[in-house]
This record gives sequence, C-alpha cells and structure tokens, in this order.
Amino acid sequence: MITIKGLTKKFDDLEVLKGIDLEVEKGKVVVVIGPSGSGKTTLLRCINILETPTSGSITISNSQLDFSKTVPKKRISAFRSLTGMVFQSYNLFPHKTALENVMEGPVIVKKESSANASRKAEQLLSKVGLGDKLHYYPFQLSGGQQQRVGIARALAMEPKVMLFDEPTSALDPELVGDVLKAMKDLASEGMTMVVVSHEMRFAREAADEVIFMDRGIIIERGAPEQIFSTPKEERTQQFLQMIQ
Amino acid sequence: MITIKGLTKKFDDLEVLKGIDLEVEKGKVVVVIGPSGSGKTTLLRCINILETPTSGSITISNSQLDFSKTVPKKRISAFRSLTGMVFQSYNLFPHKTALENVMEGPVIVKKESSANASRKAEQLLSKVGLGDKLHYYPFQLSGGQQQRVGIARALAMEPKVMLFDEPTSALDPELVGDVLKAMKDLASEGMTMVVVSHEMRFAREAADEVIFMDRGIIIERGAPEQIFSTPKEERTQQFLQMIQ
Amino acid sequence: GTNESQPNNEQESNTEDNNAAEKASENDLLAKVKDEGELLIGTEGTYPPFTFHNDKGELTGFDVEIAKEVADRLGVEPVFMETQWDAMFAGLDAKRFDMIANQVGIRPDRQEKYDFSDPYITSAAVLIARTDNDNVNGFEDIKGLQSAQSLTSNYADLARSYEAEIVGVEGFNQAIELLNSKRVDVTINDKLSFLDFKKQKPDAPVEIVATHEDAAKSGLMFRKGSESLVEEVNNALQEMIEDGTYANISENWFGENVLE
Amino acid sequence: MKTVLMQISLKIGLVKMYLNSIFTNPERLERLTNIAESSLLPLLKGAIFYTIPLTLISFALGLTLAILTALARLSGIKPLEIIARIYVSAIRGTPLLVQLFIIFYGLPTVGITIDPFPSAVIGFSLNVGAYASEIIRAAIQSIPKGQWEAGYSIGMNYQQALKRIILPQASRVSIPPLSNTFISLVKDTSLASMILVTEMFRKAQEIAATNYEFLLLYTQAALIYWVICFILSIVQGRIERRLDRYVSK
Amino acid sequence: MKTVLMQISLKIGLVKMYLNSIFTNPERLERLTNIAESSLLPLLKGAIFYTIPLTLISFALGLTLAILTALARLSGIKPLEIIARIYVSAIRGTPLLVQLFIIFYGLPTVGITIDPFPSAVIGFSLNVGAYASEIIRAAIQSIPKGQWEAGYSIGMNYQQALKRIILPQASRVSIPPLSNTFISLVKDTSLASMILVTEMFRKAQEIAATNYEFLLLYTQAALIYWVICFILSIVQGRIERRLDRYVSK
Ligand SMILES: Nc1ncnc2c1ncn2[C@@H]1O[C@H](COP(=O)(O)OP(=O)(O)OP(=O)(O)O)[C@@H](O)[C@H]1O
Ligand SMILES: Nc1ncnc2c1ncn2[C@@H]1O[C@H](COP(=O)(O)OP(=O)(O)OP(=O)(O)O)[C@@H](O)[C@H]1O
Ligand SMILES: [Mg+2]
Ligand SMILES: [Mg+2]
Repeated sequence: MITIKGLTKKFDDLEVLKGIDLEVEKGKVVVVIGPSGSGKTTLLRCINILETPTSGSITISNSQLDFSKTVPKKRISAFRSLTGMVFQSYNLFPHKTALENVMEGPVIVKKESSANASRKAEQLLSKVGLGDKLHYYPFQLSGGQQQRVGIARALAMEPKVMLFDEPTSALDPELVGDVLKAMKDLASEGMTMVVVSHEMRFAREAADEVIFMDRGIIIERGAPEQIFSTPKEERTQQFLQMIQ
Repeated sequence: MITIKGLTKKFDDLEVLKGIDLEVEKGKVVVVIGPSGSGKTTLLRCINILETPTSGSITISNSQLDFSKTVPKKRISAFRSLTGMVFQSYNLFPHKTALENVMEGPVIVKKESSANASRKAEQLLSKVGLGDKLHYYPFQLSGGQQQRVGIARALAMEPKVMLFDEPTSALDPELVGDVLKAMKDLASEGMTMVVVSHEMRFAREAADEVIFMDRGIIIERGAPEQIFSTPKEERTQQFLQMIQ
Repeated sequence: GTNESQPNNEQESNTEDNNAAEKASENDLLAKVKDEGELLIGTEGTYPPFTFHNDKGELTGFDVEIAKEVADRLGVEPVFMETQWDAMFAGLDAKRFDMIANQVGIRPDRQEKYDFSDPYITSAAVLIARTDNDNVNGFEDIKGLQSAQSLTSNYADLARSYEAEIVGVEGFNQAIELLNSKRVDVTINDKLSFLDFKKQKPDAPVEIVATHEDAAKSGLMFRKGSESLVEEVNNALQEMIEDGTYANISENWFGENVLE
Repeated sequence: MKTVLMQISLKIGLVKMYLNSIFTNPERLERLTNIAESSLLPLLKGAIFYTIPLTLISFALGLTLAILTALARLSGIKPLEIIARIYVSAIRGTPLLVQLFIIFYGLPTVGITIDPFPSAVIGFSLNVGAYASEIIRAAIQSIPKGQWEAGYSIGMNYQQALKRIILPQASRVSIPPLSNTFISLVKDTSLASMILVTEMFRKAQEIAATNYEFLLLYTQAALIYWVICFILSIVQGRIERRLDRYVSK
Repeated sequence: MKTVLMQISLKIGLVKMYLNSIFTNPERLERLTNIAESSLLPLLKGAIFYTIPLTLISFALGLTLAILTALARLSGIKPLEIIARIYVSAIRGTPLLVQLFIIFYGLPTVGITIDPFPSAVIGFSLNVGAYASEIIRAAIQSIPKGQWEAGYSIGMNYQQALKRIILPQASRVSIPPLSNTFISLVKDTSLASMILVTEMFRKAQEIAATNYEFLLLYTQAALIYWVICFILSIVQGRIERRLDRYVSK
C-alpha cells in the first residue's frame, strides 16, 4: 500500500530524515517509536505532504511522487487525499460543531451534497462513540472526544491510509482508552495505519510491526513482542528502558 | 506538618471539594491520584491559597487559617510562603532566564541582595542538574528542564512543604526521568511533599502514602504497594485498571 | 462642627471677592486691557494681503498693521493670536481674545452677537471666473451656476441674490482652488484678495469678470459688552484717518485709499 | 496644599456661577435651546445622508482592500509584499486630511477630476484598507498553523482553507481592533467637510457660521457622534458574543 | 470596455502632459523648487519645536493614564470600572477636534483658562489614554492566568506580580497596536493648530496662504510626517525585536 524509498528531509542545514525506506502492506498497522526529535512527526508529515521532502519517493496505492523533481500542486492535492491525518493536538476547527468538522471535507473538497455528507458524518461519529455529541463545539468536548472527532474527520475523506501522530499523548490517562479503542476497531476493519505512539498496550494488541527511529533513520523493525522484549540494537534497548 | 480539616470548595453551585481531612507528617511524601475532575488540582490550589476554600481549616507548621471567617490578605501572603508550588504547565516567567526565574522571589519578595540570591539560585539550579543552563530563556529549554527550573524557583523561597501538580504529565516520555529524579532527591533530603501524579514508578519508589480521590472526597489511603496491588474500594480498582 | 464650616466660609467669601473682580473686568474690558498693557487680537494669519506671514515668517498685512496702530494709540502692546475662522469666534467668546482683526464684514446677524468698530475698509465685490469661460460676463449670468462662497460672508448672500447655486467653502483660498480645478463655475469674492492672488500667480487662468457697485464694509470685532474698548478703538481709528496714518498704510498695501 | 484646595474650590465656585448665569439668564438660555432645537434636524440629516453612508461604504470597501493587502503581505511573493508595505506605510504615515486634499485638489491638476463624495469614499477606503490590513494580518497570523494543516490534510487548497477555516477564526480575533478603526472612521468623516461633502460636522459649521455658537453646535455634533459610536459598540458586543459561542468563556 | 481603456490611456496622457509641462517649463519648476527649499526650514522648525515634543509628552502622559484606566477596568471594583468605561466611551466616541475645542474654548467660559500648549497636551493625553487603555487591557488579559499564579505562589502581591511579571510580558503584545496609536498621534497633532499651537501643519498653511501652492506645501508636510512615522516604525521594530528575544521565532 505504501512504499517509501530514500526519503530525506532537510530544514535549512538540519537533515531530519536521512534516507527512510519503508513498506507497509495493505491492511497492516505499523507503530513508530523513537526519542523526541528523531523525526517521527516529520516522517508522517512528509507522507501527508505537509512538508515537501527534499528527495526520495513515496508511492501510495498506485500513485507515485518523486521528489527529485518538483511536483505540481495539483498532484499534491490528489496525493494527499489518499491519506488521512490525525494530529497530536487534534486541530479540530473550533468554530464548527463535531458534525460540521466531519462534513467539511466531503462538502467543500468533494462537493458532496450537504444531506449526504451529514448522514455519513453521523455514521462515522456514531462509530467512534460520539453519536450523542453531533452538535457540540470542540471546546465542549473532552480531549478524548475531540481526538475521536479528529479520527472521524479524517475517515470522512475515505483515505487509503490513516496516519496518527501521538494521538493520545495530550490526553488524561483515563481518556486514552476510548481513543485507542476507536483505533483498534479501525485496525480490525482492515485499515492501513501508520501510528506514532508510545502506547505499549496499543502496539502490543494492534500493531503488525513496530519501527524504532532515531536521528532520522530507522534503526530497527520487527514484531511488537520481539522489539519490546528482545531488541537487537543497543539504542533501542536504551530507549525502551527510559520510557518503561 | 500539614493538617487539613473539613476543607470544602464550591465554584458557584459546583462543590468540587466535599470535606477533605488530611494530615501529612514532616518529611513525608504523599501522592494523590484520581480521575480527571476529581478535585486534585483544586486541593493543591487551596493549600497554596490560589483558591480561597469555602470552609474548613488548614494548618501548616504552627500557622492556621480558618476559612469559616474571612482571612485578611496579609495573612494569606505569609501563609502562602510556607508552601512552594510546581505547576503542570511549568508557568516559568518567559521573559526571564532560568537564573532570573529562581532569583525573582528572593529578590523581590524577600528583598535579598541580588548577589546573595544569585549565588543561592545557582546552587539550586545545579542541584536539579541545570548548572550549565543558568542564562537560558525558558523557550530555549526542553520541557523537562523547564520543570526543573520550576522546582528550583519554588525551593528558592525555602518553603516548608512542596506541592506538585502533575509535574511530568506534559513531558515527552524520555524527559520524565530527570524531573522524577530531582523530586526523589528532594524527598530523600526530608522535604515534605504533596504530589498529584499518575507516575506509578515515582509513587512506588518515593511515596510514603498514596491517596485516591474521587468526586471531591478521599476514597482510600495507604502505602503505595497496598493501594496499587490490593485496593479496598471498588472505585479505586476501576480507576487503576483504566490507567494501567 | 465649627472647624469644618471654617474653610467653607472662606470659600464663599473668596468666591464673592472674585465675583466682584470678574464683574469689574467684564464691565470694563478697557480697564483690563490697559491694566495688563496687552491687547489680545485674534486673526487667521492665512489671508493675504490682510493677515499673513511674509517671507521671513513674520505676521503682517493690512489688518495686522491697522490693529498694531490701534494698540499703539491705546498705549498697549498688541498680542496676535492666530487660528482658523471658526476657532476665532469661539476664541472671542471664550475671552481668549479681546478683539478680532480679520476683515470681518459688518453684518446685522453678526451685530446681534458681537460689537463692531467703525468700518475701516470698504472693498468691492468682484465676480471671478476662469478665462476660458466665455459664458459669464456679468452677475446676471451666474443664475444656476455653481459659485464657491464662504458661508459666513456677505458675498454668499450676493451670489444667492443672483440665484447661483452656493458651494460652501472655508475661505478665499479654497474658492480659488475649486475654480481652478473646474469644480465650480464662479466665485464672488473680495477684490483686494484677488489682486494679491494674481500678483502671486499671474498665469492662473482666472480673471475678474465684473465688479459690483455695492461695497462691503469691515470692522474690528468685539464681544458684546465691550463698549468702553470699542469707543476707545473708534477714537484711535478716527485719529489715524485724520493724521494720515491710515492713508499711509492703505497706500502701502493697495496703492490707493480703501476707506470708502 | 491649602492654596491648591482653595483654587479648586474657587474654580468650582466659578463653574457654579457660569451655570447659574445661563440658567438664570432666561434670554441666553432660550437662545441656546432654540438653536439646539432647530439645528438638531439638519445635523441628523447630515448624519443620515452623509456621515453614515460614507462610513459604511468606505468601511466595506476598505475591509476588502485590507484583506487583499494582508494576503499580499503574507503571500511570500516579494513584489506583492513590497507593494503592500509601501501602500500601508504611505497611508499610515501621512495625515488623512492631506490624502483627501491630494485626491480632491491634486488629481484635477493632472486631469483626473472626481466628485466630492466618491473622492471621500476613495480617501477613507484607502485609509481603512491600510490600517485594517495590519489588524487582519496579525489576526491571520494568530491562528495556529495547525488549522491550516488540518484544512490541507482533508484536501483543501489555499483558498478553501483561507475562506472556510482561517478567516472565520481570524474575524473573531480582529473584531475589537477593527471596531476601533470603524469608530475612528465615523469621526474622521468629519474631515470630508474639507472637500465639500456636507456631512454632519459641516452642517454644524454651517449653522454655527450664522449664529456664531460654535461651541454649542460642535458639542451637539459630538453628542450625535457619541450616540452613533455607542450604537456601534453595542453591535460590536453582539458580534463578539456571536463569534464567541464556540469558545469557552 | 474599449472606451474605458481609451479613457484610462487618455488620463495617463494628461498626467504625462502635466508632468512634462512642469519639467519642461523651467520657470514653473524653478518657482516650485524655490518654494520647497525656502519652506523646508520653517516646516522642520514646526516639527521639531511643536509636533515632536507635543507627541512625545502627550504619549508619555497618555500611556500612564492608559495603564491606570486599564487597571481600573480590570480591578473588579464597580465604581472604578464604570468611571473608566465612561471615560473611554466618551473620548473614543467624540471627535478629537471637538475635545480640543471644549478644553480650549469651552473651559474658559466656566472660569478655567489653560494655555494653548498645555491644552493640547491635555487633549491628546486624554485621547491616547482612552485608546491605549483598551490595548493594554487586552494585552494584560492575554497573559495566561498561570503567570499571575506563578507570581503569587512565590509570595508576590498584586503590585509586584503586575510590575515584574505581567506588564513586561503585556508590553510585548501591545507594542504593535500602541505604535499604531503613536503614529496616529503624530498626525493628529496637526489639529493643535485649531487651538493656537503653531505646529508643522499650521506652518504649511501659513506659507501656502501667501504663495497659493497648497498642494506642494501639504505634500511637503506629508513627506515630513512620513519620515517621522518611518523613523518611529524603525524604532518600533527595534523594540519588538528586543522584547522578542525571549520568544522562539
Ligand atoms: N519546520 C521546522 N523547521 C526546522 N526544524 C524543524 C521543523 N520541524 C521539525 N524540525 C526539527 O526536526 C527534528 C525532528 O522533529 P520531529 O518533530 O519530526 O521529531 P519527533 O520525532 O516527532 O519528536 P517528538 O517526539 O518530540 O514529537 C527536530 O530536531 C526538530 O527541531
Ligand atoms: N475556576 C473554576 N471555576 C469553575 N469550576 C472549576 C474551576 N476550577 C476547577 N473547576 C471544576 O472543578 C472540578 C475539579 O477540577 P480539578 O482541576 O481540581 O480536577 P483534577 O482532579 O485536577 O483533574 P485533572 O486530572 O483533569 O487535572 C472540575 O469539574 C472542574 O471543572
Ligand atoms: Mg512529534
Ligand atoms: Mg488537575
């Protein structure tokens, strides 16, 4: 589903991604871990083209973008619609209700009829357990509820791949569960997912593969049990000790 | 060291603290846990008198404030100086360097000489491992470093009791360790501490007692092992399941 | 008690004292002027050749010299204070000035609120149009045309009497500016001001089309109740006319005697 | 200290005397009330037919211009940025009166003659455009980058994100400073009198020119301005509350 | 469409002709340069002796008043709040010109006579005080409550927290809008000519009155204002950068 080859990203002189190669098969869930500043967020943002990579290529489904050439804006838009992004800080639209947040993409970008979009948005919000909060504004929702609206908003665009950037790290401990449940449900429905998260429970229960990144490269990858219990690389060991 | 009796706090009609009785002996470390909205922050803020309790009394060392009467402003200032507060969001003064943040209280409130205060501030910052960051502004420091400046700032006023409100919950996982270490050092030096935190490691290693709060009352209290492994109350069990 | 009422009494008596002083000066402005040795004179300072600043930046002009001479004869120092037209009236009301020397036309509506000296100048009203405008040859032709006039001037009434459409302006300068920019067709204005303007800008494409036989008289203007001062000023003016000083000043600015 | 107090009590005494003299001098009082009464209608007409339309039209056009200028400043396209900067600097750096003079009396000398009312609209719009563009720029910049990115991530392009996500939020932030500009504009329209627009202040001057009660007429005009501004600030409050509905208090 | 284009090209033609006529008519050109040269010094004198001191003094006093007013608004003490509100509303709601008139020509009728320059300072200070108080109030409110609490928690009282913690941070937020007010003030000082202060704009009027080159003189004055405002905006930039040193870019 996703194939990334030789992806690099520089901010001025700072090389944040130093040649990432990654493949994710359709329906698989990949969890990315690594210390702060290692480039996890930048990797996700490059896949969503919120940052333009410096070089390398990304293929999703059958669309390929090659960043050694300049890519036209039109193609970026089309490519972006293949992925849905869920942000650490939710980034809901504060001036729109939960329902309006989810409808916004279908109505404005896909030009769906308002009635259609509303019906679909309702279904999606019910699915993430918010069927009774349709007309609440973000400020009236808890962090966990906001994050689930964020997931529904991304899903409404029917992406092929969902990207999550530390979706639960801003949440109170007892609100984390609901969001993880919504993500697990999604995984079990066969969605392809790339998740940056340090939630061990989620990685253990839902991930097909765990990737450890440090300083812009992928150090190690493997099944969750393997990485967590018998990591091969020393840096992975050190890191896991720190956070456990 | 601290004796709290029948402490209640209402916001308009909402009773957030419903009669808290609590004693903390000199040199002991108490960790407070409980679901979001249970009143943990409000309790700390009442001890620091950032909120004026509705009724009840608080005694620290030999000073007592009785909130059934109105308390004069002068006494609040004096009483507040018995406690030092460390905030979840650090609340450092962004326009002052680490050193200046720590010096501010001694110089402005205690009228200490600038030279004296600077020497002491340097010592405190070295103690929390920031001897080499004296002249950094908060924005130039990581979250963990900022929080340690916050601890030094509170210590500079030589309080009898230190209050911590989720001091590590805004931190990246690998930055948590340094802050917890600074707190453990403080505990081992015999500081009396009240800590709101869900960091099990800290509670296990440093707490003399764990208190579980829910909906404005103390449900259960006991040694850390007892609370974490064999909680008596059903609500405590449920909560511990959620966050573990 | 008694202690509290003490300052109260003091205040009242004080107010009364001042009350009396105030009344005295009100009733006898002349005494006040002589007392302080200063005559406060309001003027625009932007209305050549009557009141304006010369190359060196000094305030001068026909009205200014007349006022200076008057002050001399009263034995006091003239102090000129410059401001805009509307502020000039407000300033007189507010006792910021004792007198206004600014070519103020003597008119019944003004006399309702203010006192005037005897007239010290008579000026003809002229009809001014652009040189390229052949349709205007006399006052009769301005019916229905747009005429730029100061609303407070006698010329506005004159323009109205010939059924011109009035466009209100701040003063002479603005009227000429509007005429130049073809925003109005004509203006009826003071002959002497226009001559001065032509002297400055000889190639300006505007000219006098006709001169009106009715002439307007201007006087120095005072607050109501300044009788004693007005009387003294009138005396001074009369003296100036009799001993030839007036004629001198007039010749100097206009090359002729402009009294009548 | 004592002399200061005495002086103050003296002044208070004088104020009393003055007010007494007006209210016990029936002729003066009657004259003033008569003038005030008879001038109210012309002043209101000036406000309704000129001051208010001039304000509304200029503000609407100015706001459009301001948004375009703000976007030009933020576009990252150097020539656009520079043009926007020069425009804002020139307008903010020179007195409005001079701008009006140049438009009305200056342009005709180069062959462009514009009527008074449109001249005023042009002058005021350019002015509002410059001041408000800085406000709008700041407001747009105050919206977290994450909002743009959330818009992009659901497939929006620049225009869509701007229109649907950013401007609605920026408008909330910019209402208080914009209403400052609006209120200033209401009063600045009095300068239109200098280019022959017979708005309210001009009416006051005209009336005072016949009865010489400048202070009275100006005060009366000031009160009407105040009423207009007061109504505006109520409207401002309403709009703010409406836009605040999605923010916890 | 075509006729519009033709008209535009016609206008451009006329502008060219006019400029040509100036630059090919050596007499006219010389006259203008002469006037411009000889009037520069008086204008600069007006700026240096009146415009600039008036601006600086009024701004300093106004700012003090603004801080007090903002604190009154935020004090939670009802009577203080109401007084502050009325003051701000009355000043912002009425034209500056009228305020100056009332101070200079109105107060004497009740026995209080103030000289021109101090009158102007009072008028402008009251004005700056009202406008800037809203800016400062907003800036103070924009500082997170946690900053007050951090101050209190290390034992500060209200005054100490305000002075050491809140105002220094609020000043950063309020520099751009305050410099708006400052720049407006520079130009508003031209109104002081109405109350006998011979500031720069008055000088321009005086000079133009004798040579009838209003457009030239006003443009010249406008350029000097622009230079002053330009210098101010550079200073503003410096201060902003200084205060921004503790914020990541
Ligand atoms: N827009 C930017 N400009 C310059 N440097 C940037 C930018 N965005 C990120 N960086 C730098 O790139 C590096 C990687 O950042 P990134 O946010 O991808 O790390 P991360 O692994 O997501 O960390 P965290 O766990 O803290 O979220 C960091 O050093 C960061 O400072
Ligand atoms: N200033 C206030 N005004 C009104 N209600 C308040 C205020 N502060 C707190 N509350 C309410 O009091 C209750 C307890 O809040 P508190 O912050 O003490 O909980 P907490 O246990 O610290 O929660 P968390 O784990 O989310 O920090 C909540 O319902 C909260 O909404
Ligand atoms: Mg990240
Ligand atoms: Mg809390």
